[in-house]
Amino acid sequence: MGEQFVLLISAAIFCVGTAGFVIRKNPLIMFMSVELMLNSVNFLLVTYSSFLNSLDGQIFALMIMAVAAAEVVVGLAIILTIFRTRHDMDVDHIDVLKG
Amino acid sequence: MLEIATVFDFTRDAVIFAVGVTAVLASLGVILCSSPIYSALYLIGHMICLALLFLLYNAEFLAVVQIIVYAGAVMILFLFIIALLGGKKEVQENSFHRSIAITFVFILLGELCLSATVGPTKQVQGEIPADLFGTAKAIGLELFSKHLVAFELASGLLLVAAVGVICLAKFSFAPLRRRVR
Amino acid sequence: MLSLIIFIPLIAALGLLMVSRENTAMVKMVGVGASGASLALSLWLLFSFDTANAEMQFVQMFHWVPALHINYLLGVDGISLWMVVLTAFLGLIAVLFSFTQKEGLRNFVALMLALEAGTLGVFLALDTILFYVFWELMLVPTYFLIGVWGEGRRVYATMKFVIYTLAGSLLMLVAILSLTMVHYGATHDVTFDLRVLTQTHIDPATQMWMFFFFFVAFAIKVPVFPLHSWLPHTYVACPIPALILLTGAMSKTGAYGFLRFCLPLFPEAVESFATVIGLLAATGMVYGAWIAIAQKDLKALVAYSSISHLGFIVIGIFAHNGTGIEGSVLQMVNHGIIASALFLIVAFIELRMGTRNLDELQGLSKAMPVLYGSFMLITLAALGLPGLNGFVGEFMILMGVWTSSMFSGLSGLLVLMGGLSIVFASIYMLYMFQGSMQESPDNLPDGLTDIDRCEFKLILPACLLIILIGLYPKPFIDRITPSVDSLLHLEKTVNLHSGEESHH
Amino acid sequence: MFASSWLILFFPLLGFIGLSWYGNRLSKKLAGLIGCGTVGASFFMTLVTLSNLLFLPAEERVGQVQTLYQWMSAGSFKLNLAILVDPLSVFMFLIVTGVGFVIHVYSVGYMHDDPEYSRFFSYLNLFIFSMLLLVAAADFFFLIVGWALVGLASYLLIGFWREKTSAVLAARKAFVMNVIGDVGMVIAAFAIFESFGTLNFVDVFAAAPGMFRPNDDTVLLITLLLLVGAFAKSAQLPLHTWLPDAMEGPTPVSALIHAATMVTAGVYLVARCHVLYELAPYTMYFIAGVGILTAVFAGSMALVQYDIKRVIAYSTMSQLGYMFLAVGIGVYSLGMFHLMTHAFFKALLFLAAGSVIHSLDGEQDIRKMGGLQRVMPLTHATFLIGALALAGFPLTSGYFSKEAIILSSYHAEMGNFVFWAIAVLTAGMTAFYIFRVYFYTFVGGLRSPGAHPHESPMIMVVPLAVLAVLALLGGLLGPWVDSFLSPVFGRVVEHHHDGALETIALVAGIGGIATAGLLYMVSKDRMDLIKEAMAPIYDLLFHKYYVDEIYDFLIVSPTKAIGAFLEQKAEREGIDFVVDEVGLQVKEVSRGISLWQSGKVRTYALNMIVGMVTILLFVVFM
Repeated sequence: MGEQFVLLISAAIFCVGTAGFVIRKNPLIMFMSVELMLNSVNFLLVTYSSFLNSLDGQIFALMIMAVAAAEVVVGLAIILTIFRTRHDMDVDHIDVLKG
Repeated sequence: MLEIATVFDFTRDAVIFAVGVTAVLASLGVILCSSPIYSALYLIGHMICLALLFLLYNAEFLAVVQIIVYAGAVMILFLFIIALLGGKKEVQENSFHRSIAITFVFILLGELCLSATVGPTKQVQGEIPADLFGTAKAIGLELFSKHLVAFELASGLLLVAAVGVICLAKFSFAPLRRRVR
Repeated sequence: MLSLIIFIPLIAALGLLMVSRENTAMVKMVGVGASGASLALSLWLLFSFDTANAEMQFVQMFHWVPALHINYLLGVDGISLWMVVLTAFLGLIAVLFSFTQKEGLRNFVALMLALEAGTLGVFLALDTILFYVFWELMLVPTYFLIGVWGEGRRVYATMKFVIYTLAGSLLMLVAILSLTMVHYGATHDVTFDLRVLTQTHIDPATQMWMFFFFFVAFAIKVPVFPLHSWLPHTYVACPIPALILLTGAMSKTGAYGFLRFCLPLFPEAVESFATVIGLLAATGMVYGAWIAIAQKDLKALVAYSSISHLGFIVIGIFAHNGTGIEGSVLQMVNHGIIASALFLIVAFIELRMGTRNLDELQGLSKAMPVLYGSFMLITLAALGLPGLNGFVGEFMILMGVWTSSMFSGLSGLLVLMGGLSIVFASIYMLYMFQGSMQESPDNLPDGLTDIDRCEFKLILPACLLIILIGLYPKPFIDRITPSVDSLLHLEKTVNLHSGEESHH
Repeated sequence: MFASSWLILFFPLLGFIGLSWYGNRLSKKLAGLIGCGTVGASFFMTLVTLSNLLFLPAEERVGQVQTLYQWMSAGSFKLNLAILVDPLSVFMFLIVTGVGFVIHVYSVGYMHDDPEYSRFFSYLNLFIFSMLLLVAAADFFFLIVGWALVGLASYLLIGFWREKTSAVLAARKAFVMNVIGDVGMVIAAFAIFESFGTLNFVDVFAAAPGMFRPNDDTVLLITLLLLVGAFAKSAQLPLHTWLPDAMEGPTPVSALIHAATMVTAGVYLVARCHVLYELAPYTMYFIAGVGILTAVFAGSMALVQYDIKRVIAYSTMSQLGYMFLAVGIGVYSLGMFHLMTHAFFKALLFLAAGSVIHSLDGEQDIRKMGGLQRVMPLTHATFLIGALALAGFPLTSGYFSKEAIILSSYHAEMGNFVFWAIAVLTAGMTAFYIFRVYFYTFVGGLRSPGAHPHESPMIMVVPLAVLAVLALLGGLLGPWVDSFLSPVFGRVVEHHHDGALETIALVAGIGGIATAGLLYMVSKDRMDLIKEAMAPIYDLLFHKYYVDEIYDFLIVSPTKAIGAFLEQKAEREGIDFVVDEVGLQVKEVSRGISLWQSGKVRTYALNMIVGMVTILLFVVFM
């Protein structure tokens, strides 16, 4: 399949991730949506690395994975901590930064 | 590889198409399920699809990493947390916010698709031998020569993340109170 | 040499932070040593200064940011010479007087030294960026000096002062950068060297807004009439030692900026704005004096009188002729001496009586004859008595205004306003002097003592200078004259043609 | 030849510095000696200079400028510290140092009990120095310097008793009034510099006739501005209110400054600048008019006052009016002559009054005096001589000078009948009020039972005697003054003889004396009747035409009120408020913006998406 298809798939996954992040209230699912977005970008990087015959894309994807892993770990820990203190899983209720 | 993109190969295209569509559907599953546990399972499916796609696009090493890191480590972590916090179903209401969000996401999708049709990108001649492309060796060579600093930084990042998590999880916090003006 | 004058106090300020808080003897020694060394060097500068030479002297240059051609460039001419000497002189007095500070002496002295260094830097810098750096450097110590050691509504005053000054100086930064851009457009040569930039031809429309930006920055610092509202609050809140530097030296940076930047860089703009500025300055003169009449707080009274006197300096500068500008420079020195001496006296009175309110003071002369004498001398100088220094400056300024061609027929009015403010000056200064010193001494507290030897030594140099400048101003003015002449006859030679071509 | 003339100024300055620095450590005797000695030395130097000048032929006696050093040079403005020695300045030197010396000697006795004896003498010396600087100045700048310094000395001496509130207020009033005059002079100096490019008397007066036509705007402006200073210093209308109040100072001060020397500076100034004034005949008329008005105005106020010093002070104003009348109608040397005789007899009157006050322990109200001729015969005699001279009694000095002015006010080129009539009226008033004081004070019985009047010590009486001799015989110097000053004024005053006018003036003077004698000696009960009959006028005069109240109402109170108003409304609620409000509004707006910070993660995300979509719209479609 060509570049068009890859781009479409990637865009679709990215938009699904975005939509998930915005409409869901469960922080875990929001996190998963972020993973979706990251993965869509990873996918694009990998395919284009293949199209362009350059490994830079893959290296980049690898880095993203590393960052994503770190992010997930920290993020989940934060969610855990918040839950421990507030006993509430609705992100809309967590608005301490309100101006 | 260049030939792969140009030579017509029906079987491979069909597989890519099928796996790609499955990945999209799985991702839809992630966000539409009301229970986090199902979402997590759909996400695992999505990850595997992507790993397959990686394989199909000559990225064996990344495919493996995808399975191990994402579908393995990360998702297991998710499942643990879900198990810990309880997979409560959330109540979805059709709010103004929701409709706006969906509208904008669709516009975004449209725009992305439009930008995908902008035209052929300029091709760059790679310098890696074809037979080595995407293998762990190639990645390794690349990673430990050209991107050494980034690699080390990534390792530092992971270390920091590990320390941070320990800090976050170990100490208990007083309940947060609303800021008083 | 010039670097030493600036950096001895600055390094001493940093060094003081390593001295133990309790070691006041050491703190005093370092403070006096640094400001004294600075004064000694500036006096040496004064005597080795070539009077006939109008160029910048003792120029020092290092590359600072070579990529942008920003240089560390110092120099001194007849105008800045006196400002440097004045600042160093007041610096020593202020540091000496700050030893009366009870709390946080070490930090106080360090900040005073930093303030002195910043002010000296402003007067010596010839590179616009360096000038800007020192300009902002003055602000930081002032912020802490007022905010931490101040009195009354000190936080409000500090905020007001800092925001006011910053607003002006940011405008100035914009103008500084665009000035270099204009020069670059004409010569394809990046420079922040003021001596080069003054030669650049700038087309009049550009001059207008650049002048306006510079003007606002300096006018706030002076301050010129409608921009003065930070001054009373700040002066009333400011601890007196810092106030000596603030009023004596720092308020002169604005006027110095007019001379160093506005006049040589934007002659056309100066010409078209001079009438307005003259009116503003004259209004400020009368306004400040008029409000001073209604004051009861000695510090506030001197603060408002400063607004009035600084108006004289500004109007003299914008008279744009030799007499006026030289009078202004001389008056800057005079006001530095007089105002700081007045504040010293206010401090002496407050130390003894615990109040600065005129209604509660009466008949102090009985117990304090020495203070009475010096207070009288300084009062007379402040109200411009001929034969003392204040009159020389004011006479020359008003003479410059009268003969100036800048004020489009309003010279007479401006001089009349100046005359009115002199009359008012005599009223409020006599209110202040007679109200506190004379009349019945019946209600004096027991054990009231005259100023001691140390305090007398602080005030004595000011008294001597007041008389000296009044009797023989020639040596002071002689050093100013060549620089002012060259300032007035500056020619815009750099790329006049390319400047014109750009219109086509 | 006149190189040593500097010493005239130098001695009093030395005395001032020495006394003010070491004053407290000196014994009273030494301080008095220094105070008098310096002025005496100065007087001696004046005599030397005078003899030098008299040795010169008359046509060479013009404008010898002695330069000390270059004072400054700024732009086109160059100035030397220099003195001008010519007949006019030497004439003034003579009066200042001569009368000054006598009064110094008198002060030794008068101030003997004052704790701040040496401070008094240091101020007196400062005054002498400043006055000498004023008359010696060779240019307008140092004229102004001297002008302001005598103002300062006057301020210091009026407020000498600094613990007395009224003295402090009077000093402040005098100073502020004089500053107003100074400002006028300063502006005049600017105008002169603008027209002539120099401030030198010699150069200005040489260039002026060729530069202006009569009554040019500029020359009118210059002369009028100079007049502001002259009127303020010489207490002419409307700047006169400080002079009566200035009597708060010690009496020798009143004699020296507010009668004999400083207040005549205005006359000196007009005489000095006569070249300019002759180019401005309008201003001359103005001067003469203001002079004669002040004369009658002050004379009428003096009619009803009870403070002995105030009566003499108003009399001073009135006599200064005569002098201005004289210089206003162009008979300068007559003005200077009257200045001289006035210095003699007015100083005498003040000192005699001081002697009375001294012996009555500070009592100044003439209603509480009386019958002093018996206990103070010498003071009485000298006062009588002074009063006769002031009243213009024939053959006293005042007779010669005043009569000449009154005559000239009709006969001179610019004179007219109105001037003459008012001058005669004033002469009558003068005679009346001074003899009213005389009769109150010296004749009749003692009206203050508690007091023990006694004759003053010799050190006070001898100066009185010296001045009495001068007041009696000074009139003989008239022709000499005229010819001595003629090189300066360029001409000799022509003498008129008009029997009728002279007689009328004489009769007015003697009639005034007679009326006073009649009212206060012979029929005291009529006085109350007259008082009642003329009650409104009496009130008006007694309250000094309410000028102080009018000034207070029109100028002083509004000034203070506007000051307070500006502080409250313009400063606090105007500029300050606006500035603060800018800050507060910024704060308010930012608080409003901060509400966008909802704290909801999903809203932030949505905002990001909206932003991204918008940016992509640009990227894709543009």
